[in-house]
Amino acid sequence: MAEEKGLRRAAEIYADRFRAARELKEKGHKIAGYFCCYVPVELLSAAGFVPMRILGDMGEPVTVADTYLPTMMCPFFRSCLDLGLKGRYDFLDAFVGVHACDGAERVSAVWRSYLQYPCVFYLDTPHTAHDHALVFFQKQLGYLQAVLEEHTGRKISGAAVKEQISLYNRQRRLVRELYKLRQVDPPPVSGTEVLQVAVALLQLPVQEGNRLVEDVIAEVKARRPGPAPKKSRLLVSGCLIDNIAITGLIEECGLRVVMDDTAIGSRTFGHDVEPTPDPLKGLADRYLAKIVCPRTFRETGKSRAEDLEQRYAYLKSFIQDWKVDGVYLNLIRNCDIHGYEIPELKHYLEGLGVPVLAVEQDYSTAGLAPLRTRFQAFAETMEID
Amino acid sequence: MFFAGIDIGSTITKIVIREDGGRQVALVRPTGAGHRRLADRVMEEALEQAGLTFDRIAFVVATGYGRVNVPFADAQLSEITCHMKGVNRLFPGVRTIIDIGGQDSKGIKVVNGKIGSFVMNDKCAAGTGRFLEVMADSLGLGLEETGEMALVSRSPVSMTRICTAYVGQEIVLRMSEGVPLEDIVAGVHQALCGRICSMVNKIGIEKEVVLTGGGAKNPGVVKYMEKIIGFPLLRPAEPLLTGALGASLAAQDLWRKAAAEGRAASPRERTLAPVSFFQ
Amino acid sequence: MAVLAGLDVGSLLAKAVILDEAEGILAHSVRLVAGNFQTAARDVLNAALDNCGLTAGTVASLGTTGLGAGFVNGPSLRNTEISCQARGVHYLLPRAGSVIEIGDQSTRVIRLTGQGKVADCVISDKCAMGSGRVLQVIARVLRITLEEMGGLSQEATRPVSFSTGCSVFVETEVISRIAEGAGVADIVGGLHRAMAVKIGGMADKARLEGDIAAAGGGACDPGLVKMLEKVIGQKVLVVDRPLLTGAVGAALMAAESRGRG
Amino acid sequence: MEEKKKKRSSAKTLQTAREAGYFGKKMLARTRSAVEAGQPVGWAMVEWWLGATIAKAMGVEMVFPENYGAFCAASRTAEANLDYSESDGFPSTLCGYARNCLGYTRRLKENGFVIPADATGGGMPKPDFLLACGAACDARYKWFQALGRYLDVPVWLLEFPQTGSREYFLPGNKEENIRFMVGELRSFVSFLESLLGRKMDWDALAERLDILFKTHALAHAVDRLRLAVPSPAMSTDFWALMIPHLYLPDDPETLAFYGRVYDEVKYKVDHNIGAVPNERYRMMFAELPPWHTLGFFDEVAERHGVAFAFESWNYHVPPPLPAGEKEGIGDPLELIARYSYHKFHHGADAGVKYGVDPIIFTAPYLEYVQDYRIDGLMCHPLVSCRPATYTLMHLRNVLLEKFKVPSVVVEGDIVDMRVFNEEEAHAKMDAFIETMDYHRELRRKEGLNW
Ligand SMILES: Nc1ncnc2c1ncn2[C@@H]1O[C@H](COP(=O)(O)OP(=O)(O)O)[C@@H](O)[C@H]1O
Ligand SMILES: Nc1ncnc2c1ncn2[C@@H]1O[C@H](COP(=O)(O)OP(=O)(O)O)[C@@H](O)[C@H]1O
Ligand code: SF4
Ligand code: SF4
Ligand code: SF4
Repeated sequence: MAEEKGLRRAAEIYADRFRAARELKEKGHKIAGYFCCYVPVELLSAAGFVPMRILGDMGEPVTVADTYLPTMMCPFFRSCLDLGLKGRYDFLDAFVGVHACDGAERVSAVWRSYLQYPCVFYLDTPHTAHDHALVFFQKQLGYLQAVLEEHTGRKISGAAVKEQISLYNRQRRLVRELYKLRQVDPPPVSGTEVLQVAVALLQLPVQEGNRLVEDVIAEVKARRPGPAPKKSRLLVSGCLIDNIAITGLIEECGLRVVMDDTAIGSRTFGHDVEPTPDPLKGLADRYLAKIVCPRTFRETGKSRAEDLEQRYAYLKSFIQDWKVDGVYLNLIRNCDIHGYEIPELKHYLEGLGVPVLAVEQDYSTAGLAPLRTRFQAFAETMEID
Repeated sequence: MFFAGIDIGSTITKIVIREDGGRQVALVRPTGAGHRRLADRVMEEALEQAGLTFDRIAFVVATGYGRVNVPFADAQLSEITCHMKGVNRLFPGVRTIIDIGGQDSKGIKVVNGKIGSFVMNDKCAAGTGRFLEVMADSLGLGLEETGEMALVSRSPVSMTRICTAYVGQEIVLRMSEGVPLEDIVAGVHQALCGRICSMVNKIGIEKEVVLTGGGAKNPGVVKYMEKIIGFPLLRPAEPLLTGALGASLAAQDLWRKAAAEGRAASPRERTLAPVSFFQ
Repeated sequence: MAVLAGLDVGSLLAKAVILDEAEGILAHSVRLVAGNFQTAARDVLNAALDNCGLTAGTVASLGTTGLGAGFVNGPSLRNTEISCQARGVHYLLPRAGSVIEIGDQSTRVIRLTGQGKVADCVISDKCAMGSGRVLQVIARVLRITLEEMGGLSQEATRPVSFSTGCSVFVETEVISRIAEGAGVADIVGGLHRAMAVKIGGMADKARLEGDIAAAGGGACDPGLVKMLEKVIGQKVLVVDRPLLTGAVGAALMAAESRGRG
Repeated sequence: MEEKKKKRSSAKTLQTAREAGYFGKKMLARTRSAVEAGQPVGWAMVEWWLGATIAKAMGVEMVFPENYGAFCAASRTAEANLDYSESDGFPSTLCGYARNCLGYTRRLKENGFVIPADATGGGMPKPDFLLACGAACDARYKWFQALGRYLDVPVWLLEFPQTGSREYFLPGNKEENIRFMVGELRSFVSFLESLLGRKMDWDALAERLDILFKTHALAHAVDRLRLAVPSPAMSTDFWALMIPHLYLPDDPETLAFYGRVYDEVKYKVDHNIGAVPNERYRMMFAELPPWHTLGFFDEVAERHGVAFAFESWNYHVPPPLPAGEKEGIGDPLELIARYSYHKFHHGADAGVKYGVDPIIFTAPYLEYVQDYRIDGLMCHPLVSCRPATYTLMHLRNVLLEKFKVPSVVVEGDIVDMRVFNEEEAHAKMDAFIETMDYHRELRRKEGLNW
């Protein structure tokens, strides 16, 4: 088999994000850390930063953050702050907090009360995509731009933002192409591999990232998988998954992750930014209105049925196009945003004739062992006799 | 043709060896620290009882907590599937299965002989058989005694959501306050059943309901379970065995399928090896 | 001679001391509560008195503390465990600036004032994993005594890590690890480390200062204490007779308020 | 466990506080009679006086399920609702008020939308719409969205900006925020107009706003009276008095009532009458109380001479709008927007001064501790309400570091009384008294003047 350079590179970056980031710094890059998929990386990039999504580490017990955050909050953000307080993100040149969910908002505030960086901004993000909200969000992006400009002492031109938009649009299209390759059965690339690529992209300079995905696509296309046993095809939806321990466990239990509806995945790479005369407008629309995450309220419409369609119809096409046999609803404990969705989402998906497994997990690799039985039983439930 | 199911539970190891349409041998042994690596011995013991040698067994399915590393098994299946198959064989009308094991408890919804949906608790010991064991331990009594004791109480104390680690302390406090022992014991049973019921409620509790697992052997559990659910429950003659029985039934199905596809292993290729380690 | 008496009726053990403020501990006694606070309290106090040959009549004041303190018969002055621990440790080890008290049900981390009062305090949350209870559970599974545990953990070469935070399930996990072939020393070492990390987090929260003293039943376990030192990065002194600090504090506090009243 | 925790309602120290329970019942009763009279009814989140007054000006009766949650908790009837929502698949980690409401609504639906006979306080009738809010807490809109499972009625989300302390001072940003809020309010008015098929009654709105501001002015004046030493009122008083100013501030009866509250507190201050005999310590409480065990605070007061002098930023009215912001504003919607925004951001100065975020739930306390001469903070982390809990540890650190004010942490919940361990809480309080003594010394040494 030909050497799979791109996939290997992605796996390496995934395995040690911090080393990869430090290498970038040694090459003279400045790095801007940010939370969640609601921060327009185009702006950070146009200001000359490499955007790096701040993630936690499921493999490391939270010790330091206990003094700053209560135990009953989202363990993902507890882990993020824990790493921050332990100095893992000390190399950041800028920090952009965001109001994605309560967890993101409060941790943004606590983060900057204790950790100082040369450039800091908190991006308030409305919960609705009403017209006024879009205008407001666009203005907030303007403030982000101004704060970045003030820090670098350099104006960011509209043209520069537009250039970044087209580079990132290209990245998003490439990732979608990679996703499409999984529509065939068996898929030539595993959920674990795709996750490694996605995580790597969340901290690479955009052009480097684009080259990486191109390599990966070529490598995956070159694969000639032989006949493989039939396995059920899974859509993963809900809270973010940033660790291959989860995809690995799922795939070990006889399931294939073929599609996702999560923050490090289709929510990040799902939609393009439309070209608009003021690029901030296109950005505001894409980030606030187009990303479908339950943290943004959708108008309820005239009836419950209509409400459910507006909130979940996109999953229907995921299920059809990726020939999904079952859905895994991934819930990180204490996540309100996704927790309130579970009964309705389950009801909706089961209405489409797709079985659903909803599991609450603690964002800890050590705590995954008990999930094995659930995944295995779920696989057996769907087994095609 | 003989088929075997081995259910290595957290607390108890169970084996069923069945002949297609014929006789059946079952064995129940504690899983305890020393026995873990001795699943092969337990199997040997069962074979001896059945008067068989290992090469007579066409297919072995392992299930339960320790299923992952039973080298002599031909396949492994989750307890959920196995319990469902086992119970469904014994009670074809079953709609809901409640299984109370030593380290986890589950609810399974059965739809046309298949798993409709399931729920499981393995996070907190307070919803499992451990809860009762810890209680019995701290009283210096056996599970049989406490189970019977729970039956005579007229006013069980309420202690709904209490952690297993603290149940001992709670009991001492209550006893020092002068609460009759049987009311405390009954309260613990009631608390356990309440927890399990509200979990199983998530998939809906519909008639017929079958109670399995070690918990089903406890009359106190049965009483309070029925009280909370509001109608009588069915119980297999030996509730511990449904998982192993289901595994042996699955063994037969899987063997047939493999045979039909021409890839059934010849029994001679398999040996009875010690269990290596557990996840 | 009038002496002070202190009773700490814990969830597992009842402890009694007879104290002369100038001379220190005259006698003590410890016994299992074994399901009845009343009798345990009575017996342990009588035993302590017997040990120094005194009668109940010589006791000027009786101070009580602990979960079962409410069940002590006769006139006594009850104070809460935290304050008693603080006083007791201050009396027995005056240079301690902070206390880590590892009891059967919970662990308390206390920063002391110069007078042995409570400057700050953090108590472990409801799960039993950070308390002495888990030591006992595991000792039973491993068929070793609590006394043996301390030495064993220092022999650990590859301490195991546990996936569960629940003290009840740690037990079954230990069983699995034995089956996997992990050595007893590595299991004990892993357990001590897990506990020490938990307690270390509490120490951070309470911003411990000065010399740190360990008390309570868990302090009887030198392996745990060593591991704590490693995690906290500072020497941890063990109070002489760590089980008795609560009872000593109770005796002193009762005398204090008698003096005041 | 529960049996021991007998229900003990707290002994409020103000006569008016003892009477305040009337308003909660009035609110519930009014919605029920509105339904009978064929008038529209809405359920609203606490949205800090943004939308409910607007809806009421259009003839809608509003009721607050959050308040209903506290009501059920205080009367210890929430458990059944909690279980009922969990059995429908809602995680048990969600907000206790939400689970209470989801369980209640499921029962309501299963009863053909006839209020079950045993419903606490007579129950909440089926609404015609739901008014959600984006402020401070995700549950405030996710919960109402989730109610769609049982209620086929529209949900409107009133969005609320939450600005960072430094961003607050970016040139023009505050006005952007206000503009956005006004826009949101205008859309809400259109939503109501098309839902109800009637026009907004602007005069009625102006009238209601007038009463609201007057009520709030009195409520704030009462807060300031509480600066007095000894403290004339306690947190338990406040939790009762909160209901009228939070839920019915635009009701003439509330205004009259608050006049009496003011007089009563003023009298006590003038005559040096403390709520706690022999006040020795002044404590502050954050954030939401254990509604089911409020009596705990009386015991603490009694045992140690602790006055809970002030509490929870969340449910207090803000300081009055600076005159410059109020004058010349003709649009009532803008007035509302400015006022609510002010509620959420009046801590911005303190936030920047001390370099502490967030402005909500943290910065305001930096001023309270000084103003109210606070010796110690009682943090009450809740198992089921994250928003009121997220920043408590942070607050604890900040108060200790900046003002040498220590905190005692007592875990509990707003509805789930099984979490609250009263004995342990008392044990902690006993030790905490020594801690407060010690820090008093420290403050003296550092020249902090209380
Ligand atoms: N005769 C009995 N009476 C009461 N409880 C019993 C009895 N036999 C077993 N149990 C309980 O059943 C549990 C074990 O059940 P089992 O279904 O075998 O679990 P696992 O599969 O996890 O080992 C233990 O908690 C044990 O205490
Ligand atoms: N010699 C010992 N070595 C190690 N641990 C001990 C020893 N003696 C007691 N312990 C531990 O200390 C705990 C009892 O401590 P104690 O302070 O008496 O608690 P309590 O006051 O709650 O009864 C037990 O959980 C036990 O595990
Ligand atoms: S999972 Fe939910 S609560 Fe947690 S960080 Fe993501 S959006 Fe926020
Ligand atoms: S609460 Fe108790 S039983 Fe539950 S997980 Fe924790 S230690 Fe285990
Ligand atoms: S603030 Fe807390 S109690 Fe109120 S709705 Fe939000 S989660 Fe519930």
